[in-house]
Amino acid sequence: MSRAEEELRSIVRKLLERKDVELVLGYEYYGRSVRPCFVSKPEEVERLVWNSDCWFNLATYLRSLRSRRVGIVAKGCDGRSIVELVKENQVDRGSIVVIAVECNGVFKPFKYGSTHVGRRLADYCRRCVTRVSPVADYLVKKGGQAPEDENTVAGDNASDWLSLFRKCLKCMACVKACPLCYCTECSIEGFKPDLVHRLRVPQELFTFHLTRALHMAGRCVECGACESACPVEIPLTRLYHELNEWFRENYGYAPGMSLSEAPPPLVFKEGGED
Amino acid sequence: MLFLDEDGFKRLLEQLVSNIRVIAPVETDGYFEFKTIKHGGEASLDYSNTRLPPKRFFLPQREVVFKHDPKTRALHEPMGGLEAVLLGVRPCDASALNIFDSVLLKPPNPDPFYESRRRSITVVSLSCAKPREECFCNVFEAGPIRGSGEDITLTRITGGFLVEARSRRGQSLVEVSASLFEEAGPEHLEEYGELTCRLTREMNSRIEISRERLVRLEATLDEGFFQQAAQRCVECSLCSFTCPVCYCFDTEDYFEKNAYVRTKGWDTCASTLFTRMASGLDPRVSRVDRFCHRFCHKLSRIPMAFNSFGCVGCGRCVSLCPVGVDIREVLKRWG
Amino acid sequence: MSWKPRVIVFTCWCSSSGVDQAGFEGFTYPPNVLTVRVPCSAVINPSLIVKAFEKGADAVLVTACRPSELRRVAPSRVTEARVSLLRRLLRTIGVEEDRLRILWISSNEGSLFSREVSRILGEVERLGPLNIGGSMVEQG
Amino acid sequence: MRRVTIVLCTCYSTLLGEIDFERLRSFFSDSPLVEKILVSDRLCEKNVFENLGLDDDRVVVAACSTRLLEAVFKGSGGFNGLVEFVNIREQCAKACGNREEATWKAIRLVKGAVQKALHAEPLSTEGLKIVKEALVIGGGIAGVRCALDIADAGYRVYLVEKEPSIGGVMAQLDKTFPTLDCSICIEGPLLSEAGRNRNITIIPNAEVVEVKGVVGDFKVRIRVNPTYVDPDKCNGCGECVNVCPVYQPNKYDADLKPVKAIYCPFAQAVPLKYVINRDYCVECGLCMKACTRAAINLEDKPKTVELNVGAIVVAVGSDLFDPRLKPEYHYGEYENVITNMEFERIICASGPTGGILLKRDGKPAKRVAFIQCVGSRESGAGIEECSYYCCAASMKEARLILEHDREARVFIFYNELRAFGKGWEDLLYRRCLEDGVVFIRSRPSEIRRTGDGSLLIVYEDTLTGSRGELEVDMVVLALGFKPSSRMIELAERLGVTVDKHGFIEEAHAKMRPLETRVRGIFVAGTCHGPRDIVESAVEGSGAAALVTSLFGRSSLRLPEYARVSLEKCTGCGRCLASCEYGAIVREGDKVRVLESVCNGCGSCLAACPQEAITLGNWGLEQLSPMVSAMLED
Repeated sequence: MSRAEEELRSIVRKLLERKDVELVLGYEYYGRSVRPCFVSKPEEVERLVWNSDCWFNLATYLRSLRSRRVGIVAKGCDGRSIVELVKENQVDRGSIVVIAVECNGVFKPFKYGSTHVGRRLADYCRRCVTRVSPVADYLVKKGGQAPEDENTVAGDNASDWLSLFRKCLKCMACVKACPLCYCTECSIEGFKPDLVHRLRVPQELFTFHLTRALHMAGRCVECGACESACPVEIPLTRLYHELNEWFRENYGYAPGMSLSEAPPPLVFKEGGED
Repeated sequence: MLFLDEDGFKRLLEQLVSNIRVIAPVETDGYFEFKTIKHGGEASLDYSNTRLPPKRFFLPQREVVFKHDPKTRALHEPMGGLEAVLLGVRPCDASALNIFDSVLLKPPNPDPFYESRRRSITVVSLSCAKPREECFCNVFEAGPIRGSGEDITLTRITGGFLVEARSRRGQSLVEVSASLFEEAGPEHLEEYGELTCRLTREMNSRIEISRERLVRLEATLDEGFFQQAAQRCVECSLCSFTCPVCYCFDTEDYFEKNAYVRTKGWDTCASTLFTRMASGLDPRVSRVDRFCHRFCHKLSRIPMAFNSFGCVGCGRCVSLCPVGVDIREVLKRWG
Repeated sequence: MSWKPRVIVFTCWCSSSGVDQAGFEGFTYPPNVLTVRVPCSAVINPSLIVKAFEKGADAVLVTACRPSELRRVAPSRVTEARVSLLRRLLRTIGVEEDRLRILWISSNEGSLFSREVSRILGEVERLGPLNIGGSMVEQG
Repeated sequence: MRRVTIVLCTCYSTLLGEIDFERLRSFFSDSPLVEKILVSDRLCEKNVFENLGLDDDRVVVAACSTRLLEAVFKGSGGFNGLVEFVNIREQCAKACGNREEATWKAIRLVKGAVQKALHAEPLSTEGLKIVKEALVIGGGIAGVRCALDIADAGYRVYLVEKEPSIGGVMAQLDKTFPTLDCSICIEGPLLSEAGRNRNITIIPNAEVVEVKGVVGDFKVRIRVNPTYVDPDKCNGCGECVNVCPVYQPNKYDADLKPVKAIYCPFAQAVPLKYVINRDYCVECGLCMKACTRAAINLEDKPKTVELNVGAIVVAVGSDLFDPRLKPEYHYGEYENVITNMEFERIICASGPTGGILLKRDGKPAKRVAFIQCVGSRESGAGIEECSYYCCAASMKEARLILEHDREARVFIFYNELRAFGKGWEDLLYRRCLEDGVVFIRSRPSEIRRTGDGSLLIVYEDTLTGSRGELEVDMVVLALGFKPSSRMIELAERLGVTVDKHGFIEEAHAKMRPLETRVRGIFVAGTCHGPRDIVESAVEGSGAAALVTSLFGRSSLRLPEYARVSLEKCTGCGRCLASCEYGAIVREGDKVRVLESVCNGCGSCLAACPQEAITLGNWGLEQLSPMVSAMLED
């Protein structure tokens, strides 16, 4: 158990004992991997872990727990998604307690049938801009060890996006793992066939992925949950990152960095580019 | 039992490739995927398992059921599959085909699309030598050596493969190239016996359950357990899409290019759209309901209706689930 | 018949009059330039443009009111930003961004419309067919 | 099942040579989506379409320019949104090189339109109700003129004024330019006419606190501040004033001549009722004893009035620049540096000095200088724009000085002299030159005080480049307009926008100059920028015309506006940033479209990730199948 974990557990124990929160979203071991867990009793805090396998963004659960007081263990990017959720009126900042954990990056999760040996730092972590959540009620410093990246080559540089899209099963894992995808009737899942039919795979995968990219533009906090959840490992975060870059270049705006920073109005000030 | 040495195997592969479409695991981007190969060398048999099961060769993700042209009043029913050999399927994935057979070919209304594909594809399985960590095929007798849906089972032993024809179609494939095979010798059979023993022991030490008890899952449902576990589930439906057994489908009709088209494609019980009816009513309205359903269906309802479990223990859902939902926890608790 | 690019043109209410004028004044352009009239360019969902590409468009043009013609309030500036964002997305995924253009066409600029369309068609012809639909279903 | 009727128009057979109508017809004749195909040769003529009997059908009309044809259709009323137009003339026949190509294109265009018509939803043809009563906010000349014109057309008007009397700035002026008419003498009759008019209800001492609803049906809440005198009982006899022991500065007289704590703002006030300023009242109760009608009630409380009106005219006027913000002129410190409003009261025969131009020490002012553009045409403390009225006002005031005293010397420090109005050149500028008014092109840098108390203006003449100093007895500062300090608050309540200075913004500066972004809310007078009396009156009448033309309609249909499905809306607010008109607001955890503000551009539709917003038939639901069908082979 690392010092960070010890600190984390003591914070959570205190929160639960004082009944500041009803439950805390954290991570636990199962087998050799890590998964989300919901801790609601002080005696359960021993389950909590914090390491570089904690790639899942727990903020995804916040919206379904809207009516409750919840504590959440948040990496830098998770914190950014909390900021976006608050800005978009989806969660009440007052009802969540953010336990920020300093993050050094997470590993790509091991996928079924992969021939890769050794752990790899997730590509999106190489582009990380905040190792600590921009919103925090508690801060756990030096969270985890710096991941030993056994693959020094930066990410996959696949550029044939069309063939990447073609691999897609349209299983919706990217959408469901995303903390910022919370539409009641997802327009690309097929509730209405206006853009994407429910079953037309692979014909409509182009529209599927581009629409999702457009919907994430200027909102994606690049937590990589979609990419890590994807069973066929489409590097979605890289796509959304490009669109965020567009926002940065045109408006100097990055999502999730501050609660007071409203998303820019979608206009060019004078004349625009060309 | 026959024996096929390394060289014979290569020759067999070349023969097959030149005569018929051969689909075999090919390594791409760090994974193995089933692909049509042009020459024997493309196939790699040194894999734990393919990332995705070979389900799509039997049940494509989307297929046209019929097209109706109102002008000519003609009905087109695309039918028939290309003759092919699917080589290197793991026993668990091959066993899934057995489940498909009992569900989809059940009289009086067998699925003609599945039937024609199943008939045209010869399945050659390859036993596991090193089961993956998340594998639990032993629970459903779907491996690691022999599955239940294949035409031929290959087992790698020293110097080559043990070949067991499991069906008439498998038998005839062997007969076509009979000269390449030889009768397995006692040393081969001994090695095979040892391998079977060792792997069964290894697998059983991980997890061993009572299948009779498991079937009663739905009747003895412990809501508390599922409520806890469902809390974690984000309903991404990745488990259904990567499952070799999940065969649930939906149909969709539309008008395109002056014809009405009915298509059929994979659906998933994790989606809120799965049970929603035209009236808007959804009998499975909560996440826990949908979550429970997946397990009850696989472990209770399919076995009661079709006498085989809806799971083959390949471990894909366990490994790929982004939030660590683990069917083995259900097995251990109820089995 | 040799391949000719298929182009969808989304025209706003005002620029649709400009397109009318082009025809009225006898400026011709290839028939595979198909116009879709919308009340204001801002109603054009970027996903609709994506859909047009998926369905076989080789290029998509959006004609809109020049923002300076309007006052402080100019929905076409929103369109301009959306088009710019989508161009960036297209570039990222390896589709030539010049297949998507926004043109400032006011209601009396018929000649400008046909001139620009001819020019862009030339460029798209050089880029060749896009065939998104085909490349998505192609089997590996 | 939904089917579409296709109506083809050959445009008086002129298109027959350019498009193969037979092929067009046969292409669609077997389609299961098409009910029937009709061909006309003159669809644009009166009643031709109506006689086809396609009232509730889904129809695709392939004919000439949509712009022309749609106008014909919409003009006939009852446009239900199920008719889809295709321009096969300008955008097809005329734009294609040959008949083959034109026919090919026409098929594609019609194919798209068929899909759009199939997916269209009928639009509501229900009209809004119109409450034929108006609210005019502000009882200055613009508001009064407006109220009178609406009332004369036969509609009820509520005229809300924050002061005890209507009249506004004009009531304070001595003379009006360029004719030098007595200001109150020409405004007074108008005020009393407004007071007498049975259709006008004047609500003084009041302000608008809440506005809800849409054009034709606004619900307005008004707070009436207590005056401590019951207006229904007060007959304006003035007995109370005689006994009141306390004095207060009088705003009407530019604080130059005090009045009692119970007072009537000015002699011509409408309504002529007395009011008490509780800031000064000592509650001695003498007035209560003096009042024979027991009208005085020191316990008076604010009241709320609820109004239901169909239209609102904002004519709240504006403020003047605060000269203290230009310390170099020492206003408030040097007592003979005065504002032009103060000057108006001093020179007025009914004013504090009885119309004699006296300095504070009681001696006559013989040398008077005007400084123009104080707080206007400069960035910084004031606003950059010209204040419109002040060149003329200062020249008028110069003439007034010389009319009172032929010996006086008048200097006007100007930047550009703007005498553009009717009669300004002749009656103001030429007369001033003839009368010996000295015009100096300069913005003086400083006013100093000499030992004997007279004022020294330090300036640089920008025509000659020479520096100079000018000694005068009195300096009048011509103040620029500035938006009223409460304008932003009011604008927010009304839902209208203000420009960068804080003046109300028009719907279109040139083409819709008296409308705001909110339909049914109009604007008149200086609240949307500097103006003079003439223009304010013109605008009052103009706004009245807009109100009466609205009231003249039998029913009202808003242009298509965006509608939010509350069921689907997650309240994420992505539409907010996309709306250029600010027509979307948060309401609870959802959003709401302000239907009278929405312009129907549809930007929000494209911003909403899950089609929770619809606008007519312009959603993805219609456009996506349309585009797909057009691109089909």
